[in-house]
Formats: sequence, structure tokens, C-alpha cells
Amino acid sequence: MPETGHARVFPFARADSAELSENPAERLHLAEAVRMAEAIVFASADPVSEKALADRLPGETDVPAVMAELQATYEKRGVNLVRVGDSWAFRTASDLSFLMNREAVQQRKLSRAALEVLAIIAYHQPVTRAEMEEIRGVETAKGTLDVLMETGWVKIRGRRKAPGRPVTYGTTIAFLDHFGLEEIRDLPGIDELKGAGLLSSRMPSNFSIPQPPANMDEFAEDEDELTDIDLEELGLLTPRGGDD
Amino acid sequence: MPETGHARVFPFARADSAELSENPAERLHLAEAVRMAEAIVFASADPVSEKALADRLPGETDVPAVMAELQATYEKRGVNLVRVGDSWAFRTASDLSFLMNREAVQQRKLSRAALEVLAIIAYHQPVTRAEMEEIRGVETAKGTLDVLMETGWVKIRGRRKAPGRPVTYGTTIAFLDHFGLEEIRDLPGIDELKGAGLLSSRMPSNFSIPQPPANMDEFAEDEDELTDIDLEELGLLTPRGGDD
Amino acid sequence: MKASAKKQDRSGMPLEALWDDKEDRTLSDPEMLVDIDGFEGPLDLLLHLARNQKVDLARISILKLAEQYLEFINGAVKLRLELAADYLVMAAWLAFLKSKLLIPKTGSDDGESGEELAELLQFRLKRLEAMRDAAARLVNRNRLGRDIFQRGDPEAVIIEKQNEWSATLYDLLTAYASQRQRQAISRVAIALRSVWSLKHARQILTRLIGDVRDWTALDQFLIAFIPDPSERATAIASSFAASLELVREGQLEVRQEAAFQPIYLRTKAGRPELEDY
Repeated sequence: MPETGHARVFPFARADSAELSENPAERLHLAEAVRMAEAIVFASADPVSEKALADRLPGETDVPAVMAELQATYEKRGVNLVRVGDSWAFRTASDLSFLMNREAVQQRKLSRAALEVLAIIAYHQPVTRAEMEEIRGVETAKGTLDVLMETGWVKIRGRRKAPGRPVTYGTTIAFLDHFGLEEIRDLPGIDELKGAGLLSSRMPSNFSIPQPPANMDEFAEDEDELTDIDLEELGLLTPRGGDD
Repeated sequence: MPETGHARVFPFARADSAELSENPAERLHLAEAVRMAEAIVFASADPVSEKALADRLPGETDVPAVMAELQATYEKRGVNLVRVGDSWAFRTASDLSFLMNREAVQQRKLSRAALEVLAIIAYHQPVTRAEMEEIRGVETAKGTLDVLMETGWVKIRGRRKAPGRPVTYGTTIAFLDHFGLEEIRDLPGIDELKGAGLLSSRMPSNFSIPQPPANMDEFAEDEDELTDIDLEELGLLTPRGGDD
Repeated sequence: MKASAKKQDRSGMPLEALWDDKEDRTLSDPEMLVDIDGFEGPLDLLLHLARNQKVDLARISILKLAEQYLEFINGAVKLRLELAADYLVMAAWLAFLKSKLLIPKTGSDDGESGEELAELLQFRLKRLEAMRDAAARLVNRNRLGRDIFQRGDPEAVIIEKQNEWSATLYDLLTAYASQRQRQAISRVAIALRSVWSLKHARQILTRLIGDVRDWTALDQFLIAFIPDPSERATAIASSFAASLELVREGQLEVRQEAAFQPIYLRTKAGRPELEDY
């Protein structure tokens, strides 16, 4: 509709503006007050009372008139100004609430312990549970490893060629994706951790940080690939059953 | 503005909408997409990427056109739609900052060194720690880079393809958002600094101090005497012209 | 740096106030002579001195600046203040630069001319000043949470990534570094005080000035600034050994005109251009 001057796809227009002043100065003042009220309600964590608005808007502002104007302005928009008791708040238009529900997955934070174990797996992979314990000085709870497996950032890689054939853990492609790393070797080394201030510059001289392997998927010399029987035992493969 | 039928205190009007479709069905579709985008971005405190918007808007939506329309619509309001990298966010209008001070949250105070490092990372990214130290002429103290990473403004970007493969640092979307920048190219004065060669790691060959030579008429090594043709080109000599 | 005649707690000051807190100090202020706590290293101190010349950085006299800096350091040394190695290395380099500026260039192959070195220093100062100004402009912008505000009552978290677990690389690295450090602490040995070696001095100098080709002449100045004379002989020996190591790695070139003549060392030219990904 390029024919009118106000051509917009989605007009904010109010039908009735009869009550508005014809005095240009007053109109300008009202327009500024509307902008201010809009910003205040937008930025507030809670609905804003008319009294609170009156306190912050210029002295002689007619708060109810300002809010009525603002409410009418937002009436047909994707967001509406709604009255909650004697207070005001912006809310998604009710017919669009489906947009909000779609992915209302609450993001959860990894626990400190889980982050520590994840970091050890990343730097020391392939690494067994006993080795994690040795590095951390505390036992790793089963639940912690379960959570890490659930994130999809950690996987069981294989088995260590050692008594008891303990399972080895490593990181996945999803891990690289999530943390914005191109390859596992991009994890900062000892000097860089020191330089970034994350590690004390006065660590003992025998302190070292392993250099993660260039290729995450290559098996270490003392590491075995998982067999189908392993996968079954670990519950990573459904039993084939019978003679199939 | 009040002379048309769209009399509103505070017109949202866009002057130009020439590019919009004349097809009523298409217009309706665009109007709905604008409402949806408005609701999605408004609902989020953090910037929403165009990709996330595209995922939520109807299949054939032209997201950039929708956002341009919405941005123009909000241009003069108390709340503006701003672009942050490849994302969009509603933010209170900057001219209303005087009104909003009481909402101000206690900002983390950064040391002078941390601010300097932040500026170096922003203007020189991707930049290694050694390069930052070369620019400042001091070692980076503990509590400088880690504090910056903790603010979420600075991140590890990757590694330099150079001996030692040092880690490189850069800024984040949160940095752009915090300082009200659409993109890194909008950093204040970045073009002038680049032009002056002050963003290069080494002294550019054309960087020189206008040090008056001992003998003003002596030519520098990288300087040639002007020829008559040069003088002509510079308009310092009238053209000799043809066979005169 | 122990030279704290007046210690200020700057952490309590507003950000912006940090940018002009040195403007009120001048060279005539006796406190200035002993208080180098407020400076972020020698380049910062030089920049401050340069500003006191009250002219555009492009027009400062580097010679005068070098003299002022040396005067400052000598004052501190006289007061038996323990100066960080960085300040002494810069002093040595400026003494070297001063001699180059005063004595005309002799051979064609004895490193950069005094003018070239002065230009290099000027470039460094200008670049540092530019970054400082940029930081000031940055903090004075309208900032989110101070001047500009986001939605106070967001209705939904728009999750971009499918993963419901959130963690940043910073979280990960912090977790790793702090636990390794915690575990290592039981075995911590107190780090030895690093010997003031020429190699160390050159590292500092590279940070301050960049690669300088003319090491040999410079080393004499560096040695002069080693605070403890008893350390000088070992410093020379260990530095020569370290230099040979660098030659072996292809980072340095070595040249001697004849037996017992000075040994010239310089950074090998033509290092590859850097590239990122």
C-alpha cells in the first residue's frame, strides 16, 4: 500500500484518538511520556505500578492517559501491554503463545564435579575411571559419568590393555562443536593456561598437562577397540539373542 | 504528523515501504511474520539469532526483510530493535538512559589493564597473548584475561597457524551487545586506526615520524626526485603541449 | 614493585576515573619520582613522560624522552628502590638508543640506525596510546545494564543449541586448571628466583621494542644495568650459550669479523607471515 504516507505492513494505528489534545506542545509532551513509560515497563523485572510510573515520569504527566495510549498502540502487535492489578507489564500476544512453548527446555548447568571430570576426560583421553580418580584425588560418582554420557560430549572409547581391561573414556564431535573447538588439540596448553591466568605461574617444575592426541578417534597403543561383546556388556548394544 | 487519519500520539511510521509487496495475501503473511518475530525477540532478554528466528517463523519467510521492517517500525520508540552480530534484540532507546539509571545493575569494575587488554583484543582480533604483551610492553598479569573471559566478552577463538600454534583471542556477541555495537567494524575509530597502521603487529613501512631532515633538500632513500612529468601531473608546471 | 610511596586502592574508583588519574602528576612532583606503582610497565611510563612534553606524539623528541626516562630510573636507583627488570631493560635500551642517536652511523651493517630505532619506539607509543584511547571510548559508550536495558522480565529462553546442558569453554578450563592446581599444591616447591640473565632481558626487550637486530652492542648496555655486579660475568657467559642455542635453532645469525673482534648476533630475517584459522 505505498499509496498513503503511512504505508506499513503492520500498522500500529489506533482508530480513536479523539481524546488526544490538539495542542502540538502537549502532544509532543505526551509522546515523550509514552516513550518513557514504554522503556520503563520494558526494562522492569516486575509489573510497574502507576504510582511508580508517576514518580519517574515528568511531573505533570497524566499517567492513565499515557498508559491507555500505549496499550492501544500495542493492541494488535505481537506483544501487548497488559494491566496486572494496578500495574502494567508487556506480555506476548495470547494468540502467539504457541511460539513461546515450543522449546521451553530449561537449560541446566553442569555441576562442578561434572565439569571437572569432563575436563579431565578432554585433556587426558583416553582415560579410565581409576586414572580420573588419581588425577582428581576423589572418587568419581557413577552419576557424574552418567550425566556426562547424557550430554553427548563424552563416550566410551575402548578398553585399556591392562588387568581388568578397564573402559576408556574420550570426547565426541559434539563436544568440539559445543565448545567451539576445531580439534581436540586446540585446548590450551600449560603455558596458555598460565598466560590466561587460569593456572598459577608458579606451578612446580614437574607439573605437566598432557597434549591431547591429534586424532581423537585413533586408538592409543595400550587401548583396544570395543568388541560386540563389550558393547553388550556395557549396555550400548541390545543383545542379539538366540542364533540370529 | 497529526493531519492524516492515522493520528496517533507517537507514530511508528516508516517513510519508505516501496519495496513491500502489493499482493494482499503476501502482505498479510509478512504482517504475521513481523508479529511473530516481534514476540520471539521481545520475549528474550538475550539477542536471538536470525537462524533461530528462521527456525520458528513459517517456512518461506524472508527473515532479513521482516527484521528490517520491524527495526524501522521501532526506530523512534522508547524501545528499539537492534542488531548484534547476526542476532537481534530489543533494547531501551539510548536517549532515555537518564531515566533508566535506577535500573542500573552494579557493573563489575575492570582494572585499567583489563580494559586495555579488552580494547586490544577487540581491535586486533584474532590476537595472541604474546601480541597483546608486545602492544602493552608488559606481561599480562593473572586476573586480566581470566576476568575478561569471565565477563563473557572475550573468548578463545582458535590457534594461530604459526610455530607453537599459540591460542588466539577474540570478542563475543555479548561484547557487541554490552557496548551497543552491531559488528566489530563499528568499533569507534577502527578505520582511522587501520589507516594509520596502528592495528598492525609490526611497524608499517609507511609509518614515519615527520622528523625534519638535517638537510631539508636531501632526498630520503625511499624517495625519488620529482620529474618534469610528475610536476605536470601535479599541476605545478604548465603542460608543455605538443610541438611548441 | 616496592616503590610505593603512596599506595592507592584503585579498585574502589569508578572505571572512568581510572583514565585520568595520572594527569595531575608532573615531573616536578617529587612523589612522581618514587611512585611507579601506578604504571603498567615501562611503555606506560614512557607514554606518561611523552605526554608531559605537551606535544603531539608524532613530534616528541625521542632523545629528550630517553633522557627523562634515564633520569627517572637513576633517581629510583639512587633511592635504592628495587625496580622490576622490565624498567631496567628499557633503561638499557634507551641508553643504547641515545648513544646511537648521538654518534653518527659508522658501518652499513651494524644494525638499525638510531633514527630507525627511535621511529620504532614512537610507533609503539602511538599504538599503545591508540589502544588506550580506544578503551576509553569503549567504556564511555552507552552500555547494556547501565544506559541501555534489556527486557527485565523475559518470558522464554530461546535455546539456540539443542543441548539442554550449558557450559562454556571458560567453565571447562577453569574447572580443569583449578583442580589440577589444587592437587599439585601438596607437592609445590618454591620456585627459584630467576637469575637475571641476558636471555631473559632480551625476552623482555622483544616484548617492549620488538625484534632488534643489533644485539651485541646492546648487550653491553644491558649488562651495565644488571643491578648486582657479581652477576654480570655469569650473565654474559650464560647469555652467550643461550645465543648459540638460538643460532642452532635458526632464530639468530652470528658474525665475527676476526678473532677477538666483537661477536655480532642478530635475529634472522624473513620469518613466515602469520595466518589464522
